[in-house]
Amino acid sequence: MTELATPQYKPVQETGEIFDLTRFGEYLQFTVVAPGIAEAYRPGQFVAVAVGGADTSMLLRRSFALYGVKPGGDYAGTIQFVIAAKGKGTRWLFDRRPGDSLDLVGPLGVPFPVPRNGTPAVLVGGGYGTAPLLPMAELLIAADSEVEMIIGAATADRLFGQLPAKRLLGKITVTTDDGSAGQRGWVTDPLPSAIERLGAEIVYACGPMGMLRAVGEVAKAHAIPAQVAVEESMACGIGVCMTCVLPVRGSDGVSRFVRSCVEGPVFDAGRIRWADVGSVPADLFGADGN
Amino acid sequence: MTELATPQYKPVQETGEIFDLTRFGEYLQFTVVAPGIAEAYRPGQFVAVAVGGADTSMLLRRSFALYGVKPGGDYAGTIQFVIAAKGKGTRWLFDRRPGDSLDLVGPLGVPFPVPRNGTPAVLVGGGYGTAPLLPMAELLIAADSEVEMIIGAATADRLFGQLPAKRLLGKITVTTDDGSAGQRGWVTDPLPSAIERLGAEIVYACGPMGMLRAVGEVAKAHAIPAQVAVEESMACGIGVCMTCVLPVRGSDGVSRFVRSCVEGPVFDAGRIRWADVGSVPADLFGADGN
Amino acid sequence: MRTTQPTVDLRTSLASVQLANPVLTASGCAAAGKELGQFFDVADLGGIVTKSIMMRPRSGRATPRMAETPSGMLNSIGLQGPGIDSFIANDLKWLKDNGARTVVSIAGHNTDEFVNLAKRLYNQPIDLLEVNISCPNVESRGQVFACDPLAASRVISAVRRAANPNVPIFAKLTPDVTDIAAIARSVADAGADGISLINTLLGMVIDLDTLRPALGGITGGLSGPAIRPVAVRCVWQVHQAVPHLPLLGMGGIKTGRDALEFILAGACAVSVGTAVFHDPTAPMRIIGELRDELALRGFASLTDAVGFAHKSAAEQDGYFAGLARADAAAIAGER
Amino acid sequence: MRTTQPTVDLRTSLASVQLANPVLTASGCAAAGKELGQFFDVADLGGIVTKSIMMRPRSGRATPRMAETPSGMLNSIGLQGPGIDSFIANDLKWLKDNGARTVVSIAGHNTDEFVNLAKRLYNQPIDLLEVNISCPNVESRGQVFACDPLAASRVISAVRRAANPNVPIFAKLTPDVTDIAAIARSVADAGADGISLINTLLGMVIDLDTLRPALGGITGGLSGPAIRPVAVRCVWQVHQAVPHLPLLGMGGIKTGRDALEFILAGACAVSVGTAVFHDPTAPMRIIGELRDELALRGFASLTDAVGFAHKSAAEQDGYFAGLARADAAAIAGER
Ligand SMILES: Cc1cc2nc3c(=O)[nH]c(=O)nc-3n(C[C@H](O)[C@H](O)[C@H](O)COP(=O)(O)OP(=O)(O)OC[C@H]3O[C@@H](n4cnc5c(N)ncnc54)[C@H](O)[C@@H]3O)c2cc1C
Ligand SMILES: Cc1cc2nc3c(=O)[nH]c(=O)nc-3n(C[C@H](O)[C@H](O)[C@H](O)COP(=O)(O)OP(=O)(O)OC[C@H]3O[C@@H](n4cnc5c(N)ncnc54)[C@H](O)[C@@H]3O)c2cc1C
Ligand SMILES: Cc1cc2nc3c(=O)[nH]c(=O)nc-3n(C[C@H](O)[C@H](O)[C@H](O)COP(=O)(O)O)c2cc1C
Ligand SMILES: Cc1cc2nc3c(=O)[nH]c(=O)nc-3n(C[C@H](O)[C@H](O)[C@H](O)COP(=O)(O)O)c2cc1C
Ligand code: FES
Ligand code: FES
Repeated sequence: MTELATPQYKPVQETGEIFDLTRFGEYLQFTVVAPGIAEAYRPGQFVAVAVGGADTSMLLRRSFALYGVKPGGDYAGTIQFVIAAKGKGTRWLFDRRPGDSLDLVGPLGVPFPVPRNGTPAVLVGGGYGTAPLLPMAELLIAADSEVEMIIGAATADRLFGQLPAKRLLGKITVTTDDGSAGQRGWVTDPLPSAIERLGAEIVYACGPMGMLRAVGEVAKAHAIPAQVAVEESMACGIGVCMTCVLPVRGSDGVSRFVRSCVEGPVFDAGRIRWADVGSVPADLFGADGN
Repeated sequence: MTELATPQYKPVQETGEIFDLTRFGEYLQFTVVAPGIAEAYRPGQFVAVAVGGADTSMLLRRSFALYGVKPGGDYAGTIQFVIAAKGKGTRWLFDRRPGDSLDLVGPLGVPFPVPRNGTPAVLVGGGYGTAPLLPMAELLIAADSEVEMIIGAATADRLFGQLPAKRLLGKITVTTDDGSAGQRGWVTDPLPSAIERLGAEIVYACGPMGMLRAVGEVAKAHAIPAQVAVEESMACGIGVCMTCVLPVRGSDGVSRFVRSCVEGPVFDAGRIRWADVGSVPADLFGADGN
Repeated sequence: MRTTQPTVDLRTSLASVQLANPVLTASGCAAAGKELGQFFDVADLGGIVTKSIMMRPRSGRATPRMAETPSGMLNSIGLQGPGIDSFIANDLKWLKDNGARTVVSIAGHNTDEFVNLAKRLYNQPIDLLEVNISCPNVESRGQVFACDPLAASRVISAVRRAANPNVPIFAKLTPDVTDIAAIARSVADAGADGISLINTLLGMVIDLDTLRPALGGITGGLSGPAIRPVAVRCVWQVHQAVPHLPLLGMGGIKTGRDALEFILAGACAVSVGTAVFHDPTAPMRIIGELRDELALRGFASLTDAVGFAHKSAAEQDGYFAGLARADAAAIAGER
Repeated sequence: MRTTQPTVDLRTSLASVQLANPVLTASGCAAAGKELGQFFDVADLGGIVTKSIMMRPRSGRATPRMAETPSGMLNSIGLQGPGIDSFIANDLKWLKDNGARTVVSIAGHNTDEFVNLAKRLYNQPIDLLEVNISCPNVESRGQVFACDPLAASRVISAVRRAANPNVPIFAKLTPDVTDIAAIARSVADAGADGISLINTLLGMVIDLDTLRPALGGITGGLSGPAIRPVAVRCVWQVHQAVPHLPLLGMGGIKTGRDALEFILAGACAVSVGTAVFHDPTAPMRIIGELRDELALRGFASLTDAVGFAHKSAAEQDGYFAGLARADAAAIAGER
């Protein structure tokens, strides 16, 4: 799915033609020609998409985790992402047709950190959160890691990536809240035994905030790090507006509001002050300057 | 083109499918399924079209003179109108495709008054202003009137309706400012001789304000009325907002700001105080109440 | 939050006036109801708010009178109208004949004119008086009553004394002030029975063809969804400042969801203005949409939702828990 | 109006500061330039206006910090920032190293803090000081300096005395006042070398899922094209009130046409804010679009267009006739 080019780090703005649209359950998978983004991409990064067309009342771009890219070659490079219909912007995206153009900025954010070769890893995806984990799984496998994957969702309809994950890994664990696919329950139920079975040294996760927090706790209980890709409301996606901040403990022990668009979206779960998201804890750097 | 049903007078709001789109020079002709509007229509009336789709930043409908209708029968009734690309809303309309839906309100405004049978009449259209005159010509012919038609525009590209007008009347007079089609000059150049040749008792006109004013003067010089369809900026089109007013002298001799959407768009040119459009003349009813 | 609630009681009141539902038109955006009567039965609305009327006939401003702006529009009508006598003889009669709840908006150049209007309407069949002390379109911008707590309260107390005591009066405020809560308190003290807000924001567009202001009146009033966040903020602040006064909220309402924002912020009812230009049936549509949105969230009645966003999360939970208990008791009682 | 004009002189000035072109970023919408430097060379802009900086590090408000609104957005960042020392060491250094014209925006809780900021910046390589006396996001809403002519002039005169005399200071005003011309006059009298306007409008959104205000800060600042008509009106009014003062105009500028509206209304230069979130290269694009729009209308230079909409039709015609005569003379001279 992805062959990594030398990362270029700089995001670009480009207009890309929609090459393909495919429905998976409740999701719509976009494949868009965007060679600049495809070339620079690394797993964990995201793309910001303008919605609504000319004369729209929707001013802000919508962010989507990159599911993978096909860098240029005989064909122009393409990128993929997967969306759920939520509000006005994603509904507009659901109405697009192949051949339509999209205005894109990417790749954005810091990618998943890559461990030394051979590090065993468990990947945990919730809903469309599985999408960015699949290219990461490929990358890990290419780097001789043993990889297990757990994917979950509320219902079978909201699972994403079951087939490509199986094709990649042979076998995966699936959970749904209602038992409509895989085992009934949460992704954190089978996580401890997966970590133990594999002797995993790292966990990667993407999904709803509550899930990421729980995954982080399981990882902590096993004394291994969890790298999680978060989803915060973002006005700019490029680091200039300060809307997307999370309270994160730095390596100096000091907690700060950090921008999840440029210092994330991937964070060490152990550093996020989950209980304080949505408030200003008194010991936060600069809290007394307010 | 149009068979007049008993007028229903009430405007309706309906969502119509675009049945056909045809380019003529700089214009785009819409044929839209809208049986409610088609049934009530009479020549001179217009339709107000929502533009931009859901989540657009364009709040106001755009008004277009009805070019004609095909009332229901074996097929659902359709309406036609012709647009020029001007600003954001009409550009959006130029991007529509057959099968797309339009949100319409109509028919709006008062139609052209119909003279007693057999009244000879000259019709004068400027640019897309010819469109509403063609169904009026048909109606007059059906009522045994002798009809001449003069159509003009700045350039040949901006003429509308030459062919259907010729088919209807056999022979028409065409003028363009630059002589790129028909005779060089304005529609008012051949108008006096047409009136005289025909012994016309009435003139109908639609086009830019300057042209309507000039047509009114020629008619006045021949001591006959000119019924003209004006184009004022309209926020609502249904008579509730008071944005579309013109200073018009009433039959009581008193001049008032009247709404061109519901008391027009068709006016007796002799009653419009052309020189005072865009100002508040001191003798206007209520001017001293400001 | 409860997920099913088959019926929601939409009744509300503006001071002593009971309304069947909380959706009215906005002054200047529905004339006197007749034209909208082509699209629906005006008696089905919460009420019709008429275009602000003055003592004498008034031509209003020169054209152009409007400009479209992003998610909004500017208007500079300048209160064109037929004068109070013609209004009573024609418009008011039509509204009564057609069974509409009628809110009459009045505007004046000075306190006396407001008072005279209130007197002329003393014995007329009207339900509520909206006192437009805030129209930013009138030439004497410096004189806008609602920009000055003193001038505002002077008009309101004079109108309250002159008007029929059985008819509540609502002061209509402009958002173009430094402190809308202060203005609200002053009109409350002066005897306003409620407050309508917001009127348009003062705005301007330059015509890039003529290189001059696009409107005949140079500046105009900005309305439509663009101003909704300002309007919701004003309703929120005024509800906090005078929690006992009923508020008629407006500014950019296009859907039932928009209307619900105003209700939750503290409005007892809403006016739908500019949206009517886009969709003549908008007020009727919004009644149904609002009912559905309330039902979806488990509200038993519209009045329960008024000001709900001011409650703490615990108070909010308490409300829904109480409803659930009542339901359980009712079911137990039926058994 | 002339139809062809190959080149337009885009140079402009903000008081004593010469700018290569009139397009700057807006405070809080470009951080300190570095991130936008990924998309274009910041030295090519008229200038970078930095996020308002305060003396001490500041965490800002709780999330959620933004809500999208029709043609606009609300933000409640609460002036998160690193404090002046870190700003000078890192951000200012980067801007200098990268050759950007630098406008530093300062904000304070009280006059002293503003003064101390001006002193800390006395010897720093900055081109202009923008004094943000108008941020409506700071908790003490009642205290917003720019809402009170006296408080506003006190800060401005103190900053003017404390700041390097070679650095012009611009007062940044809020539109949330009853009379912006009065505030403008008072800061002009207090020694402001120019005025930046407008800051955001105070607004609010209710979250229909939580039934509570959508923003952590409850209210927030409304920006984007939705507010453009209000911003153009403010620039127009302030240009009339203090015609000798240079204005930096902003509020909803997305295109060169939008920028031209502000120039014609009286701004010498413009800031592009929220549009950057949609299109990171917007400021660069707008420079080119503005040049084309000016050329299309026959302007010889940007400065000729400043305040042009205030001229009568006859004065406007006189300008273009003069240019035509000059051209004819030049052609005659060449022969
Ligand atoms: C880094 C990142 C990666 C993401 N990856 C994906 C993905 O792969 N697939 C997918 O379906 N969604 C993803 N999301 C969430 C997606 O951005 C939102 O669902 C989407 O913005 C909602 O837009 P809307 O117009 O449908 O909703 P609206 O409610 O109309 O949005 C209004 C505003 O709120 C913002 N917003 C609303 N919900 C969210 C949310 N959950 N997260 C962030 N911003 C939000 C929107 O961007 C917009 O600015 C991601 C978000 C982030 C920040
Ligand atoms: C009764 C009537 C009949 C009309 N018939 C036709 C027709 O048959 N064919 C046709 O091409 N055009 C017709 N017009 C003009 C047409 O409505 C405008 O060209 C159109 O509204 C411009 O919209 P826009 O979005 O392209 O321009 P924009 O500049 O984006 O429009 C901005 C606003 O100004 C209004 N506006 C701009 N120009 C005009 C104008 N010339 N007249 C009225 N409002 C305007 C728009 O409706 C809109 O509200 C008619 C107008 C009226 C009032
Ligand atoms: C064309 C027009 C005319 C208006 N006339 C009046 C008026 O006469 N009296 C008044 O109090 N408000 C008037 N308003 C303001 C509206 O009643 C309402 O307060 C404002 O437009 C905000 O609501 P909206 O965004 O739903 O239109 C007018 C608004 C518009 C658009
Ligand atoms: C996210 C955000 C943060 C802002 N922060 C500041 C700030 O720190 N200081 C300031 O003076 N203005 C600030 N503003 C206001 C802008 O500088 C500008 O005045 C306003 O947004 C209007 O312009 P716009 O519509 O182009 O964004 C901020 C605006 C936004 C959207
Ligand atoms: S979204 Fe703007 S800083 Fe992160
Ligand atoms: S357009 Fe509203 S009254 Fe005519």
